[in-house]
Amino acid sequence: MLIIEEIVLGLGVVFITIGAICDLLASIGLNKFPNFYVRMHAATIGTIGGAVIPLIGVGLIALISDQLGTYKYMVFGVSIITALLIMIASPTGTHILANAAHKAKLAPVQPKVVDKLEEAEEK
Amino acid sequence: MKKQAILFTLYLLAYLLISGSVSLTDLFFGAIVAFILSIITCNYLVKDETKLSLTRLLRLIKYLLVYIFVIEPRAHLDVIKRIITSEYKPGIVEVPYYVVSDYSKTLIAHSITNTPGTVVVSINDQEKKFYVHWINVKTVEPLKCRAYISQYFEENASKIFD
Amino acid sequence: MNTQWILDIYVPIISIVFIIAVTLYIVRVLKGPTIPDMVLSIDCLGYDLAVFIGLLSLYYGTSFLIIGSLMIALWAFIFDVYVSKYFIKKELGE
Amino acid sequence: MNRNTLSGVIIFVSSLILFVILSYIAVTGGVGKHPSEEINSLGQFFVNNSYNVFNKTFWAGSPEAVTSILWDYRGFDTIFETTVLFISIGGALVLAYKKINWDKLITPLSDKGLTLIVKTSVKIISSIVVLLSLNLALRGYISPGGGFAGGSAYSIAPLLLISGLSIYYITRLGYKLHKMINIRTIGLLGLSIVSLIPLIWFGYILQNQSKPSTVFPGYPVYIGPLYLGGSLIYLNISEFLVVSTEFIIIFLAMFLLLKSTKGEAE
Amino acid sequence: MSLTNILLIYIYFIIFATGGLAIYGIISKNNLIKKIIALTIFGDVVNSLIIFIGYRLVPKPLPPILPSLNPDKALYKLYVMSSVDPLPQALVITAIVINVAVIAFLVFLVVRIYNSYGSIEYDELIRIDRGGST
Amino acid sequence: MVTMDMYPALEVLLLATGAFTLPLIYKLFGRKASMGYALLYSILALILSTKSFLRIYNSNEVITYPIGGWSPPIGIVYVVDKFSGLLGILVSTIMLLIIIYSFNYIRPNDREYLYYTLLLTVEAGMLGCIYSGDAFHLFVMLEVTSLSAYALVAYMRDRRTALRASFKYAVYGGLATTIYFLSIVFLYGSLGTLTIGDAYLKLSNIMISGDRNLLWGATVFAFLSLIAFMYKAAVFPLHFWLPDAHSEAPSSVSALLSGLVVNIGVYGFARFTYTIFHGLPDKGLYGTILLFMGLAGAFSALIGSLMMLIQKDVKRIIAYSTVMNMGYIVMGYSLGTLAGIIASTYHVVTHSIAKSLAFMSCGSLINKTGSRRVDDLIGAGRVYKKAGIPFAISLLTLAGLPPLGVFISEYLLVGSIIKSRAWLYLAFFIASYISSTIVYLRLLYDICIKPFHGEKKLITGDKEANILLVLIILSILCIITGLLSGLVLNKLIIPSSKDLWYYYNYIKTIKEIFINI
Repeated sequence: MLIIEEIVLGLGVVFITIGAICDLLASIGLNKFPNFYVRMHAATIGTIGGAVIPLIGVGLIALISDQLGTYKYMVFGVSIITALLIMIASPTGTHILANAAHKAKLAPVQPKVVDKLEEAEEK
Repeated sequence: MKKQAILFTLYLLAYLLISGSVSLTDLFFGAIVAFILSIITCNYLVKDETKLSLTRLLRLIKYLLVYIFVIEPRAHLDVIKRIITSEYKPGIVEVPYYVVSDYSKTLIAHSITNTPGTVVVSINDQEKKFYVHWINVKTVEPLKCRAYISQYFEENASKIFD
Repeated sequence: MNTQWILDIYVPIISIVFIIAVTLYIVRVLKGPTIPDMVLSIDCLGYDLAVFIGLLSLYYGTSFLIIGSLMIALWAFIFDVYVSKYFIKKELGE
Repeated sequence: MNRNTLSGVIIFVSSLILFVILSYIAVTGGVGKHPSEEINSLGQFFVNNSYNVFNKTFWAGSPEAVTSILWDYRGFDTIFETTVLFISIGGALVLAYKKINWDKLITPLSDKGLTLIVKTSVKIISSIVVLLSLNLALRGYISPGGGFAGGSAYSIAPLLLISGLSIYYITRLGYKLHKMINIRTIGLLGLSIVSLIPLIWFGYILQNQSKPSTVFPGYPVYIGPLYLGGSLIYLNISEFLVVSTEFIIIFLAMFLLLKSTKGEAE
Repeated sequence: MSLTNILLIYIYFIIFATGGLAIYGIISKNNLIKKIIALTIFGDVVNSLIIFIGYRLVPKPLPPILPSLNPDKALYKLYVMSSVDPLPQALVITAIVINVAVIAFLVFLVVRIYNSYGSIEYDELIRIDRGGST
Repeated sequence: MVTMDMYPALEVLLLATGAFTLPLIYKLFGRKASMGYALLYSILALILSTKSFLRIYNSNEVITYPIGGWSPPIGIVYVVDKFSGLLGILVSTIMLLIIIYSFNYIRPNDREYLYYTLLLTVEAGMLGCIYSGDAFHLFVMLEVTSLSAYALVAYMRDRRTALRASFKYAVYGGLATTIYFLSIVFLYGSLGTLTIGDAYLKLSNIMISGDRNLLWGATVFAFLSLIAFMYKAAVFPLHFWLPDAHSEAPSSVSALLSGLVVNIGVYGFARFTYTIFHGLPDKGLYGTILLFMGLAGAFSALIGSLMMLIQKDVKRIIAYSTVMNMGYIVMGYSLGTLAGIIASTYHVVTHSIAKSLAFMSCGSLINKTGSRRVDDLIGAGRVYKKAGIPFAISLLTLAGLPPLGVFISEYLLVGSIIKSRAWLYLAFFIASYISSTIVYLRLLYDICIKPFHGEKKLITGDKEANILLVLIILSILCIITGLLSGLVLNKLIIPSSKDLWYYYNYIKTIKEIFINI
């Protein structure tokens, strides 16, 4: 067992563990926070910390796995691509959802300190 | 021509990553697919090919590394703390920006949204400002908000894409 | 390197955490109270499932499940965009 | 209790009884001992032979057993499955077809669609989707996927563009109804031609690899170093063309249907 | 009765109960869209049933794809012994496409019906036809 | 291996190819060319099906063609015996006539090419159903047929009742075909095969192994598949879609649906009953299946004929008459005797011809007067003789007037019912026969004998040569099947029925090319 493989495996395991913890915390936050807009921040933890990071971990572990045979590069490649895709897709999704919710007034913004967007729209 | 070549390389790389092999068959089909796609999408994805350069790519990679390993963890820890303590001061603030190209705007917006604690709710292209939902409103002054939220992103984005 | 035995132990344990998270997301989906909340948690659920499929493909040692994770991530994104589009159009009265 | 509720209750109870009976029969072994450690002998045959390099009598030249069933062992089913989709589009066009002046509609582009951030991301993601779909279609005989999966994945790209930008944008990109119909015809003809070519060499309809009783040498599995998997790749590409264009036709026709009958009676 | 058997009974029962509900939905729901949704569910029920039949009860079942283009005997044997049944999957792909085609046509029909009747409740349609007025 | 064995499969594939390319032909060469193209393919289909029938007829053996060279049970096999061959000829002949009829009947507009595309696919689907020797392939072809039929019913999209009828037909049709797929699940689970001939062998093996559980699975397969075929054949209680769909479609499509598409359900029922379920070891169970279908057929005949009495719309009357005749046919097939099969097979043929003639001629009359109500059509047949006389012939045929086709088949049916001492069926038959004859004769009197009161809207011109040709051919066929019934019976019907009844031939041929896996 090469030392570099051990490092990669350890890194992968750590990444996946971080992902699991982030997911757990995000789901707690999603239940705990008062309104949609604040929950979005918890959801961001769930997607970046809870999906991108562990997917990179999966890719790293796949790279040194024997079981996958020659197809291990496929798992690596697709998980990296998926991670990148989520990096682009998830903020877009959150943004457009927030946009729609605010425009169509689907969710209350309360509690809030300030709402500049509403002020701008009222003008 | 340059943009085609760069897109071709990117597509071929992605094709091989998804296939997970570099056998001759995959190289052959990957090259065909990448060639066709690069011809079709070059005008649709790249507006100004003089901006494509290696330094910009290196900057992008550096930025991504810093973003993932420094900024993200900090923001994550901050919001995790808020989840546990239930301590928040949410609000939507204005954040002005000064970049020009679509890609840099998108990069900034994504960077803001991807850091937990800030989400871009809307963008006003005429007045050049984002409306950002911030979990902990420290100030409502637009310029100070920019300093807190998007200063670093914008500096990098203008270097990468503008 | 034979890492399979590590995965055989590690994946079931870590799966428990993921399943708890999924359960809590589902609680939010069912509780609502507004539609954006539901969509947001379904999103998280989708990205979570993508990771879960990745883990499963490591566990079973087959590469053919992983495309599913890409598809699910894509699906969650499309879901977002379409729901938002629907609400925005409704708001514009189009 | 009025008549509707009564009949509803009767239907509910009878369908439930029917399915309790069915599940009882299934549980007691009406569908064989499934699941068990053994699979059906017919299924086992396909597993054994689809890429049996040790004995090529029954092989299909593809390690992907599902694709080899779809396009080789039971290829006729798949061709007519494509026909079903074709008919469905025909029915949709019967209901929706109306000439529309696209050029008139293209002008107001900037106001349509979602915010700028979404537009840019959608452009990038849709090009990734196209790449992925082509990968699925072209590698359908090696890994999961195939023409249908690839084609339906491809259709996500215009779907995203429609939502993120607008339908006018994709028509400006070249997704026009008649063009799509023409490309679809190419794909469909591809299916027919690939299945008819063996007849020239006195083979069977839709024959893929050589058989003892015919002189047809079979579609090449390898050309030089390239692994092609017999006729599967041609069929997959044709099916990809057909399915992707048909989904786009569905979107465009739905748009036409919604637009054409809004307010104006024919 | 082992856990596997209980699970088996549970799965069969759930599948068929959903099927029964779907048939009920197709026949007695009044809303055309709901009918279509019930039809989709019924199709999915049958598909999952046949996929379930093709499952193989071994510790780590494989998808029916040989993981290498140049297999040695050992790998080939492992694959033959632990791959699930590919035929149901092929049948299901065909059936799914057919379902998609039927559903697409039905959706077009419903949009058209809504445009010309102004309603998608089946009773309402019959009432409008009998009344003769729009 | 270009032998005549491949003609059935080639025919189906070519028809599909024709449908695939027809939109392109329309785009490139216009409307006339696309119509000619459709005609070309239907003529080709007629030639191929006739040739393959002649081949079976002369060599007196069942022809099989494994698609892609995969013998059963691995791949799909096309098996054509005389029964399938006869139905194939019937389908391709009437389709050709319908296509010729449509040239003048369907108004030119921008979606006309879709109509011909759908006609070609519906023909491909029906021929595929008839020739296929594989239960799952039958499912696919059933769906090809049905989906084209749904779309054709909705062709007159500006009439909203057509849309509603199409929806009703389609949503329950989708349910029926999915139930058929469910039955295939049970077939695959219990017998482990998809080929029809092989299913018989496996079913017989169950008796040897004595596995009751698998037998139950096979029983579920039998009943579920029969339910699906009952829907397709519009047998009571699953006939509710037919009157709406058949009366709202354009008349040429009504002729297609009533004359041919319902026969697919009957074919499936006959094929499965006499080829697969004969292998059911439990003779009581086999009898139950026959009784189940027979009762359904008897009620279908009665309900259909009673509903005919109260209709005011001429197309609805003819549509309900289809329900009644399907009841007769199913009754005949479920007697379980050779005589019943002969009678029913003959009735399939005569009914198809007469029903297509009825719908097409009444379609022409409706086109002239612009209404489908019997009250508005009074005397129309007397004025427009070119359509009126064929309509009268078709009504007389359907009513069972002695020298005409349906009389012979109904006579045979009564004979076979009496021979097998099924007095209940006889009672149902007589009741429905009487009430339906009243309706036919009243309709004949109203439309073709009473004087015309309305004003002449259109003058029959030379443009309608096609329509006239088709009506004349069909009328002649009606008369031939009656007058030359001895010849037709001896040469065509009895050999085909024997092929269905003595199924060993079919099984033996499958066994010859069978691969042991």
